[in-house]
Amino acid sequence: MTKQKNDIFFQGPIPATLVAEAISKHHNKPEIGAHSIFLGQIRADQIDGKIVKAIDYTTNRELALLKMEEIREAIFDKYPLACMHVYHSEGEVRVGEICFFVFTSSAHRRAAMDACDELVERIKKEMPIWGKELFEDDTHQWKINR
Amino acid sequence: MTKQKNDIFFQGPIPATLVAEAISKHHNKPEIGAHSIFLGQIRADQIDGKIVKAIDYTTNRELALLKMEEIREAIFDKYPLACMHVYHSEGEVRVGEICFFVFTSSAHRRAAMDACDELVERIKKEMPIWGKELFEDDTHQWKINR
Amino acid sequence: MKVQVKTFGSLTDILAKEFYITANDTTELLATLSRDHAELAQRSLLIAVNNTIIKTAVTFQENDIVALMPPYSGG
Amino acid sequence: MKVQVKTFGSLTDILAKEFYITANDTTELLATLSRDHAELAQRSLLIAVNNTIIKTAVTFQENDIVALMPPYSGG
Repeated sequence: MTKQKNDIFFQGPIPATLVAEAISKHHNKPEIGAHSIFLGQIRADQIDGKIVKAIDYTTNRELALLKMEEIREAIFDKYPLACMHVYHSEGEVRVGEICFFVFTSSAHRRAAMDACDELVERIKKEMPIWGKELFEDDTHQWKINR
Repeated sequence: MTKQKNDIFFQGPIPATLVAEAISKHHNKPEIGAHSIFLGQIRADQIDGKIVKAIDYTTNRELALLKMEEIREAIFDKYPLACMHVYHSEGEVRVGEICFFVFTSSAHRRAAMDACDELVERIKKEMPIWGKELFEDDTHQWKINR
Repeated sequence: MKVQVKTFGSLTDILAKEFYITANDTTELLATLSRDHAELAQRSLLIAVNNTIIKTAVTFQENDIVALMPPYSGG
Repeated sequence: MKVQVKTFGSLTDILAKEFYITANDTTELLATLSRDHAELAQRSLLIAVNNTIIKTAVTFQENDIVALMPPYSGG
Protein backbone atom coordinates (compact mmCIF):
# COMPACT_ATOMS: atom_id res chain seq x y z
CA MET A 1 0.00 0.00 0.00
CA THR A 2 3.03 2.31 -0.14
CA LYS A 3 3.70 4.64 -3.02
CA GLN A 4 7.01 6.39 -3.47
CA LYS A 5 7.42 9.69 -5.26
CA ASN A 6 6.90 9.23 -8.98
CA ASP A 7 6.05 5.58 -8.44
CA ILE A 8 2.78 4.87 -10.19
CA PHE A 9 2.50 1.29 -8.97
CA PHE A 10 0.07 0.32 -6.26
CA GLN A 11 0.19 -3.11 -4.61
CA GLY A 12 -3.14 -4.84 -5.22
CA PRO A 13 -6.50 -3.22 -6.04
CA ILE A 14 -6.83 0.57 -6.02
CA PRO A 15 -9.41 1.50 -3.36
CA ALA A 16 -12.23 3.96 -4.19
CA THR A 17 -11.12 5.98 -1.17
CA LEU A 18 -7.83 6.73 -2.95
CA VAL A 19 -9.86 8.38 -5.72
CA ALA A 20 -11.74 10.46 -3.13
CA GLU A 21 -8.45 11.48 -1.48
CA ALA A 22 -6.97 12.47 -4.83
CA ILE A 23 -10.01 14.65 -5.54
CA SER A 24 -9.98 16.25 -2.08
CA LYS A 25 -6.34 17.24 -2.44
CA HIS A 26 -7.32 19.58 -5.27
CA HIS A 27 -9.92 21.62 -3.35
CA ASN A 28 -7.22 24.19 -2.53
CA LYS A 29 -6.29 24.77 -6.18
CA PRO A 30 -8.49 27.72 -7.22
CA GLU A 31 -7.25 27.66 -10.82
CA ILE A 32 -8.81 24.24 -11.49
CA GLY A 33 -12.25 24.06 -13.13
CA ALA A 34 -12.34 20.48 -14.42
CA HIS A 35 -11.16 17.01 -13.46
CA SER A 36 -11.24 14.00 -15.76
CA ILE A 37 -10.88 10.51 -14.32
CA PHE A 38 -10.52 7.12 -15.95
CA LEU A 39 -10.76 3.90 -13.96
CA GLY A 40 -10.02 0.43 -15.26
CA GLN A 41 -11.97 -2.34 -13.50
CA ILE A 42 -11.33 -6.09 -13.81
CA ARG A 43 -14.03 -7.60 -15.99
CA ALA A 44 -15.21 -11.21 -15.69
CA ASP A 45 -14.34 -11.99 -19.30
CA GLN A 46 -15.27 -15.40 -20.62
CA ILE A 47 -12.52 -17.02 -22.75
CA ASP A 48 -13.09 -20.46 -24.29
CA GLY A 49 -15.76 -21.17 -21.68
CA LYS A 50 -13.56 -20.16 -18.73
CA ILE A 51 -14.27 -17.09 -16.61
CA VAL A 52 -11.62 -14.62 -15.48
CA LYS A 53 -11.61 -14.22 -11.70
CA ALA A 54 -8.58 -11.92 -11.34
CA ILE A 55 -5.64 -10.42 -13.18
CA ASP A 56 -2.12 -10.64 -11.78
CA TYR A 57 -0.09 -7.65 -12.98
CA THR A 58 3.69 -7.64 -13.24
CA THR A 59 5.92 -4.90 -14.62
CA ASN A 60 9.39 -4.04 -15.77
CA ARG A 61 9.40 -1.42 -13.06
CA GLU A 62 12.62 0.45 -13.93
CA LEU A 63 11.73 0.78 -17.58
CA ALA A 64 8.11 1.61 -16.72
CA LEU A 65 9.04 4.51 -14.48
CA LEU A 66 11.39 5.92 -17.14
CA LYS A 67 8.64 5.58 -19.75
CA MET A 68 6.10 7.20 -17.41
CA GLU A 69 8.36 10.24 -17.00
CA GLU A 70 8.58 10.53 -20.77
CA ILE A 71 4.80 10.30 -21.16
CA ARG A 72 4.23 12.74 -18.30
CA GLU A 73 6.48 15.36 -19.87
CA ALA A 74 4.90 14.94 -23.30
CA ILE A 75 1.38 15.34 -21.88
CA PHE A 76 2.30 18.42 -19.85
CA ASP A 77 3.92 19.92 -22.96
CA LYS A 78 0.84 19.24 -25.08
CA TYR A 79 -2.02 20.22 -22.73
CA PRO A 80 -2.44 23.13 -20.27
CA LEU A 81 -2.84 20.87 -17.23
CA ALA A 82 -2.78 21.85 -13.58
CA CYS A 83 -2.19 18.26 -12.38
CA MET A 84 -1.81 14.69 -13.56
CA HIS A 85 -1.86 11.50 -11.47
CA VAL A 86 -1.53 7.90 -12.60
CA TYR A 87 -1.80 4.70 -10.56
CA HIS A 88 -1.59 1.14 -11.85
CA SER A 89 -1.94 -2.01 -9.80
CA GLU A 90 0.84 -4.55 -9.35
CA GLY A 91 -0.05 -8.03 -8.17
CA GLU A 92 -3.47 -9.63 -8.05
CA VAL A 93 -6.65 -7.63 -8.64
CA ARG A 94 -9.98 -9.46 -8.58
CA VAL A 95 -13.08 -9.04 -10.74
CA GLY A 96 -14.91 -5.82 -9.88
CA GLU A 97 -11.83 -4.19 -8.38
CA ILE A 98 -9.97 -1.19 -9.82
CA CYS A 99 -6.53 -1.76 -11.42
CA PHE A 100 -5.90 1.54 -13.24
CA PHE A 101 -6.57 5.17 -12.28
CA VAL A 102 -5.78 8.20 -14.42
CA PHE A 103 -6.62 11.68 -13.11
CA THR A 104 -6.09 14.99 -14.92
CA SER A 105 -7.06 18.53 -13.89
CA SER A 106 -7.17 21.80 -15.79
CA ALA A 107 -8.84 25.22 -15.86
CA HIS A 108 -11.21 24.25 -18.70
CA ARG A 109 -12.67 20.85 -19.41
CA ARG A 110 -11.26 20.08 -22.87
CA ALA A 111 -7.63 19.89 -21.72
CA ALA A 112 -8.37 17.55 -18.80
CA MET A 113 -10.58 15.28 -20.92
CA ASP A 114 -8.24 15.05 -23.91
CA ALA A 115 -5.15 14.56 -21.74
CA CYS A 116 -6.87 11.81 -19.74
CA ASP A 117 -7.90 10.06 -22.94
CA GLU A 118 -4.38 10.25 -24.40
CA LEU A 119 -2.78 9.10 -21.13
CA VAL A 120 -4.99 6.01 -21.02
CA GLU A 121 -4.12 5.10 -24.61
CA ARG A 122 -0.39 5.72 -24.20
CA ILE A 123 -0.11 3.85 -20.91
CA LYS A 124 -1.91 0.81 -22.30
CA LYS A 125 0.29 0.84 -25.39
CA GLU A 126 3.68 1.93 -24.11
CA MET A 127 4.06 0.87 -20.49
CA PRO A 128 5.86 -2.44 -19.85
CA ILE A 129 3.09 -4.01 -17.79
CA TRP A 130 1.66 -7.50 -18.25
CA GLY A 131 -1.62 -8.94 -17.11
CA LYS A 132 -2.00 -12.64 -16.36
CA GLU A 133 -5.67 -13.61 -16.48
CA LEU A 134 -6.45 -16.09 -13.72
CA PHE A 135 -9.45 -18.33 -14.35
CA GLU A 136 -11.81 -19.82 -11.84
CA ASP A 137 -10.35 -23.31 -12.48
CA ASP A 138 -6.87 -22.04 -11.48
CA THR A 139 -5.48 -22.08 -15.01
CA HIS A 140 -4.19 -18.86 -16.56
CA GLN A 141 -3.76 -17.03 -19.85
CA TRP A 142 -1.66 -13.95 -20.63
CA LYS A 143 -3.81 -10.94 -21.44
CA ILE A 144 -3.56 -9.42 -24.92
CA ASN A 145 -4.33 -5.71 -25.43
CA ARG A 146 -6.17 -4.99 -28.65
CA MET B 1 -28.09 16.32 1.12
CA THR B 2 -31.03 14.17 -0.01
CA LYS B 3 -31.37 12.84 -3.52
CA GLN B 4 -34.59 11.35 -4.80
CA LYS B 5 -34.78 8.77 -7.53
CA ASN B 6 -33.96 10.33 -10.90
CA ASP B 7 -33.23 13.61 -9.20
CA ILE B 8 -29.82 14.76 -10.31
CA PHE B 9 -29.70 17.79 -8.02
CA PHE B 10 -27.57 17.85 -4.92
CA GLN B 11 -27.91 20.62 -2.33
CA GLY B 12 -24.56 22.42 -2.06
CA PRO B 13 -21.11 21.06 -2.98
CA ILE B 14 -20.72 17.44 -4.08
CA PRO B 15 -18.40 15.70 -1.58
CA ALA B 16 -15.47 13.58 -2.84
CA THR B 17 -16.85 10.75 -0.71
CA LEU B 18 -19.93 10.63 -2.95
CA VAL B 19 -17.62 9.87 -5.88
CA ALA B 20 -15.97 7.07 -3.89
CA GLU B 21 -19.38 5.65 -2.94
CA ALA B 22 -20.53 5.75 -6.56
CA ILE B 23 -17.39 3.84 -7.61
CA SER B 24 -17.73 1.26 -4.82
CA LYS B 25 -21.31 0.47 -5.82
CA HIS B 26 -20.01 -0.90 -9.13
CA HIS B 27 -17.59 -3.47 -7.67
CA ASN B 28 -20.30 -6.14 -7.93
CA LYS B 29 -20.85 -5.55 -11.66
CA PRO B 30 -18.52 -8.07 -13.33
CA GLU B 31 -19.40 -6.90 -16.85
CA ILE B 32 -17.84 -3.45 -16.29
CA GLY B 33 -14.26 -2.85 -17.45
CA ALA B 34 -14.10 0.96 -17.57
CA HIS B 35 -15.42 4.00 -15.73
CA SER B 36 -15.15 7.55 -16.97
CA ILE B 37 -15.71 10.45 -14.60
CA PHE B 38 -15.96 14.17 -15.13
CA LEU B 39 -15.97 16.63 -12.23
CA GLY B 40 -16.63 20.36 -12.46
CA GLN B 41 -14.91 22.42 -9.78
CA ILE B 42 -15.57 26.09 -8.98
CA ARG B 43 -12.69 28.15 -10.32
CA ALA B 44 -11.59 31.47 -8.82
CA ASP B 45 -12.11 33.32 -12.09
CA GLN B 46 -11.09 36.95 -12.21
CA ILE B 47 -13.63 39.17 -14.00
CA ASP B 48 -12.95 42.90 -14.37
CA GLY B 49 -10.58 42.74 -11.42
CA LYS B 50 -13.05 40.93 -9.14
CA ILE B 51 -12.51 37.36 -8.00
CA VAL B 52 -15.23 34.70 -7.94
CA LYS B 53 -15.62 33.17 -4.48
CA ALA B 54 -18.63 30.94 -5.14
CA ILE B 55 -21.36 30.11 -7.64
CA ASP B 56 -25.00 29.94 -6.60
CA TYR B 57 -26.86 27.48 -8.84
CA THR B 58 -30.59 27.61 -9.48
CA THR B 59 -32.63 25.46 -11.83
CA ASN B 60 -35.96 25.04 -13.54
CA ARG B 61 -36.21 21.74 -11.77
CA GLU B 62 -39.27 20.27 -13.49
CA LEU B 63 -38.02 21.05 -16.97
CA ALA B 64 -34.49 19.95 -16.04
CA LEU B 65 -35.60 16.50 -14.90
CA LEU B 66 -37.65 16.01 -18.09
CA LYS B 67 -34.65 17.07 -20.17
CA MET B 68 -32.34 14.79 -18.19
CA GLU B 69 -34.59 11.79 -18.96
CA GLU B 70 -34.42 12.67 -22.65
CA ILE B 71 -30.62 12.95 -22.56
CA ARG B 72 -30.30 9.75 -20.52
CA GLU B 73 -32.35 7.76 -23.04
CA ALA B 74 -30.45 9.19 -26.01
CA ILE B 75 -27.08 8.32 -24.43
CA PHE B 76 -28.14 4.77 -23.53
CA ASP B 77 -29.43 4.32 -27.10
CA LYS B 78 -26.17 5.57 -28.59
CA TYR B 79 -23.54 3.88 -26.38
CA PRO B 80 -23.31 0.36 -24.88
CA LEU B 81 -23.25 1.59 -21.30
CA ALA B 82 -23.67 -0.46 -18.14
CA CYS B 83 -24.42 2.60 -15.96
CA MET B 84 -24.75 6.37 -16.04
CA HIS B 85 -24.95 8.76 -13.08
CA VAL B 86 -25.22 12.54 -13.08
CA TYR B 87 -25.21 14.96 -10.15
CA HIS B 88 -25.36 18.75 -10.31
CA SER B 89 -25.25 21.11 -7.36
CA GLU B 90 -28.08 23.43 -6.44
CA GLY B 91 -27.37 26.40 -4.17
CA GLU B 92 -24.02 27.82 -3.23
CA VAL B 93 -20.75 26.05 -4.08
CA ARG B 94 -17.48 27.73 -3.15
CA VAL B 95 -14.19 27.94 -5.01
CA GLY B 96 -12.39 24.58 -4.97
CA GLU B 97 -15.58 22.61 -4.37
CA ILE B 98 -17.25 20.23 -6.82
CA CYS B 99 -20.52 21.30 -8.52
CA PHE B 100 -20.92 18.73 -11.30
CA PHE B 101 -20.29 14.97 -11.43
CA VAL B 102 -20.81 12.75 -14.47
CA PHE B 103 -20.05 9.03 -14.20
CA THR B 104 -20.34 6.42 -16.98
CA SER B 105 -19.43 2.74 -16.99
CA SER B 106 -19.07 0.19 -19.78
CA ALA B 107 -17.36 -3.06 -20.72
CA HIS B 108 -14.74 -1.34 -22.88
CA ARG B 109 -13.27 2.11 -22.38
CA ARG B 110 -14.32 3.92 -25.55
CA ALA B 111 -18.07 3.81 -24.77
CA ALA B 112 -17.65 5.13 -21.21
CA MET B 113 -15.28 7.91 -22.32
CA ASP B 114 -17.31 9.08 -25.31
CA ALA B 115 -20.60 8.92 -23.40
CA CYS B 116 -19.13 10.91 -20.50
CA ASP B 117 -17.83 13.53 -22.91
CA GLU B 118 -21.17 13.85 -24.69
CA LEU B 119 -23.11 13.98 -21.40
CA VAL B 120 -20.96 16.85 -20.13
CA GLU B 121 -21.47 18.82 -23.35
CA ARG B 122 -25.22 18.17 -23.53
CA ILE B 123 -25.87 18.94 -19.85
CA LYS B 124 -23.98 22.24 -20.08
CA LYS B 125 -25.84 23.19 -23.24
CA GLU B 126 -29.33 21.79 -22.69
CA MET B 127 -30.08 21.71 -18.97
CA PRO B 128 -31.99 24.71 -17.54
CA ILE B 129 -29.48 25.53 -14.83
CA TRP B 130 -28.06 28.97 -14.06
CA GLY B 131 -24.92 29.94 -12.19
CA LYS B 132 -24.69 33.24 -10.34
CA GLU B 133 -21.04 34.13 -9.78
CA LEU B 134 -20.58 35.64 -6.34
CA PHE B 135 -17.56 37.93 -5.96
CA GLU B 136 -15.49 38.55 -2.89
CA ASP B 137 -16.92 42.08 -2.60
CA ASP B 138 -20.45 40.62 -2.38
CA THR B 139 -21.51 41.77 -5.85
CA HIS B 140 -22.57 39.17 -8.43
CA GLN B 141 -22.66 38.45 -12.14
CA TRP B 142 -24.60 35.80 -14.02
CA LYS B 143 -22.35 33.12 -15.48
CA ILE B 144 -22.22 32.74 -19.26
CA ASN B 145 -21.35 29.35 -20.79
CA ARG B 146 -19.16 29.60 -23.88
CA MET C 1 -56.15 34.33 -20.54
CA LYS C 2 -54.58 34.41 -17.11
CA VAL C 3 -51.23 32.59 -17.10
CA GLN C 4 -48.61 31.96 -14.45
CA VAL C 5 -45.13 33.22 -15.30
CA LYS C 6 -41.96 31.84 -13.70
CA THR C 7 -38.62 33.52 -14.26
CA PHE C 8 -35.11 32.11 -13.93
CA GLY C 9 -31.46 33.09 -13.79
CA SER C 10 -30.63 36.73 -14.52
CA LEU C 11 -34.31 37.48 -15.23
CA THR C 12 -34.95 37.28 -11.50
CA ASP C 13 -32.87 40.48 -11.18
CA ILE C 14 -35.50 42.26 -13.32
CA LEU C 15 -38.79 40.42 -12.77
CA ALA C 16 -40.46 38.66 -9.84
CA LYS C 17 -39.73 34.91 -9.66
CA GLU C 18 -43.42 34.06 -10.05
CA PHE C 19 -46.42 36.17 -11.02
CA TYR C 20 -49.77 36.01 -12.82
CA ILE C 21 -50.48 38.06 -15.92
CA THR C 22 -53.17 38.26 -18.60
CA ALA C 23 -52.15 37.73 -22.25
CA ASN C 24 -53.54 35.93 -25.30
CA ASP C 25 -50.26 34.53 -26.52
CA THR C 26 -46.51 34.56 -25.98
CA THR C 27 -46.03 37.53 -28.30
CA GLU C 28 -48.42 39.68 -26.27
CA LEU C 29 -46.86 38.50 -23.02
CA LEU C 30 -43.35 39.52 -24.13
CA ALA C 31 -44.59 42.86 -25.47
CA THR C 32 -46.29 43.66 -22.18
CA LEU C 33 -43.24 42.71 -20.12
CA SER C 34 -40.82 44.58 -22.40
CA ARG C 35 -42.94 47.74 -22.20
CA ASP C 36 -42.63 47.75 -18.40
CA HIS C 37 -39.02 46.49 -18.30
CA ALA C 38 -36.92 48.00 -21.08
CA GLU C 39 -33.92 45.79 -20.17
CA LEU C 40 -35.88 42.77 -21.40
CA ALA C 41 -35.96 43.92 -25.02
CA GLN C 42 -32.37 43.01 -25.86
CA ARG C 43 -32.41 39.73 -23.94
CA SER C 44 -32.10 36.34 -25.58
CA LEU C 45 -34.87 34.25 -23.99
CA LEU C 46 -36.04 30.67 -24.04
CA ILE C 47 -39.74 30.14 -23.38
CA ALA C 48 -41.39 26.97 -22.12
CA VAL C 49 -45.16 26.59 -21.90
CA ASN C 50 -46.20 23.80 -19.53
CA ASN C 51 -42.64 22.44 -19.59
CA THR C 52 -42.37 22.32 -23.38
CA ILE C 53 -39.87 24.62 -25.03
CA ILE C 54 -41.60 26.60 -27.79
CA LYS C 55 -39.87 27.89 -30.92
CA THR C 56 -42.72 29.98 -32.38
CA ALA C 57 -45.53 32.04 -30.81
CA VAL C 58 -48.11 29.99 -28.90
CA THR C 59 -51.68 30.93 -27.98
CA PHE C 60 -52.34 30.48 -24.27
CA GLN C 61 -54.94 28.36 -22.51
CA GLU C 62 -56.26 29.50 -19.15
CA ASN C 63 -53.77 28.70 -16.34
CA ASP C 64 -50.87 27.84 -18.61
CA ILE C 65 -47.50 27.97 -16.87
CA VAL C 66 -44.93 29.98 -18.78
CA ALA C 67 -41.21 29.74 -17.98
CA LEU C 68 -39.00 32.61 -19.14
CA MET C 69 -35.39 31.54 -19.22
CA PRO C 70 -32.11 33.21 -20.17
CA PRO C 71 -29.35 31.08 -21.80
CA TYR C 72 -28.31 28.18 -19.59
CA SER C 73 -25.08 28.24 -17.62
CA GLY C 74 -24.90 24.99 -15.69
CA GLY C 75 -21.87 22.75 -15.27
CA MET D 1 30.37 -11.10 -23.08
CA LYS D 2 28.48 -12.19 -20.03
CA VAL D 3 25.12 -10.40 -19.82
CA GLN D 4 22.22 -10.57 -17.40
CA VAL D 5 18.86 -11.45 -18.95
CA LYS D 6 15.52 -10.57 -17.34
CA THR D 7 12.27 -11.94 -18.74
CA PHE D 8 8.73 -10.66 -18.36
CA GLY D 9 5.08 -11.57 -18.90
CA SER D 10 4.41 -14.79 -20.77
CA LEU D 11 8.15 -15.35 -21.29
CA THR D 12 8.39 -16.31 -17.63
CA ASP D 13 6.34 -19.43 -18.50
CA ILE D 14 9.22 -20.53 -20.79
CA LEU D 15 12.40 -18.99 -19.38
CA ALA D 16 13.75 -18.21 -15.91
CA LYS D 17 12.93 -14.69 -14.68
CA GLU D 18 16.63 -13.83 -14.40
CA PHE D 19 19.75 -15.60 -15.64
CA TYR D 20 23.26 -14.94 -16.96
CA ILE D 21 24.33 -15.97 -20.42
CA THR D 22 27.29 -15.40 -22.75
CA ALA D 23 26.64 -13.78 -26.13
CA ASN D 24 28.32 -11.16 -28.35
CA ASP D 25 25.16 -9.40 -29.42
CA THR D 26 21.35 -9.52 -29.30
CA THR D 27 21.18 -11.66 -32.45
CA GLU D 28 23.38 -14.36 -30.93
CA LEU D 29 21.47 -14.18 -27.65
CA LEU D 30 18.11 -14.76 -29.39
CA ALA D 31 19.54 -17.55 -31.55
CA THR D 32 20.90 -19.36 -28.48
CA LEU D 33 17.64 -19.04 -26.57
CA SER D 34 15.51 -20.08 -29.56
CA ARG D 35 17.64 -23.20 -30.08
CA ASP D 36 16.94 -24.35 -26.53
CA HIS D 37 13.31 -23.13 -26.43
CA ALA D 38 11.55 -23.68 -29.73
CA GLU D 39 8.43 -21.79 -28.50
CA LEU D 40 10.43 -18.56 -28.54
CA ALA D 41 10.93 -18.57 -32.32
CA GLN D 42 7.43 -17.40 -33.22
CA ARG D 43 7.19 -14.84 -30.41
CA SER D 44 7.01 -11.12 -30.99
CA LEU D 45 9.56 -9.64 -28.56
CA LEU D 46 10.67 -6.23 -27.39
CA ILE D 47 14.26 -5.99 -26.23
CA ALA D 48 15.73 -3.37 -23.91
CA VAL D 49 19.45 -3.13 -23.19
CA ASN D 50 20.19 -1.21 -19.99
CA ASN D 51 16.62 0.16 -20.01
CA THR D 52 16.74 1.43 -23.59
CA ILE D 53 14.47 -0.25 -26.11
CA ILE D 54 16.52 -1.33 -29.13
CA LYS D 55 15.16 -1.59 -32.68
CA THR D 56 18.18 -3.19 -34.37
CA ALA D 57 20.86 -5.66 -33.23
CA VAL D 58 23.17 -4.34 -30.53
CA THR D 59 26.67 -5.55 -29.57
CA PHE D 60 26.94 -6.25 -25.85
CA GLN D 61 29.29 -4.80 -23.28
CA GLU D 62 30.27 -6.93 -20.29
CA ASN D 63 27.49 -6.96 -17.65
CA ASP D 64 24.81 -5.42 -19.85
CA ILE D 65 21.29 -6.01 -18.59
CA VAL D 66 18.96 -7.31 -21.29
CA ALA D 67 15.17 -7.26 -20.84
CA LEU D 68 13.15 -9.63 -23.04
CA MET D 69 9.52 -8.51 -23.15
CA PRO D 70 6.37 -9.77 -24.90
CA PRO D 71 3.77 -7.19 -26.10
CA TYR D 72 2.48 -5.07 -23.22
CA SER D 73 -0.97 -5.68 -21.71
CA GLY D 74 -1.40 -3.17 -18.90
CA GLY D 75 -4.49 -1.12 -18.13
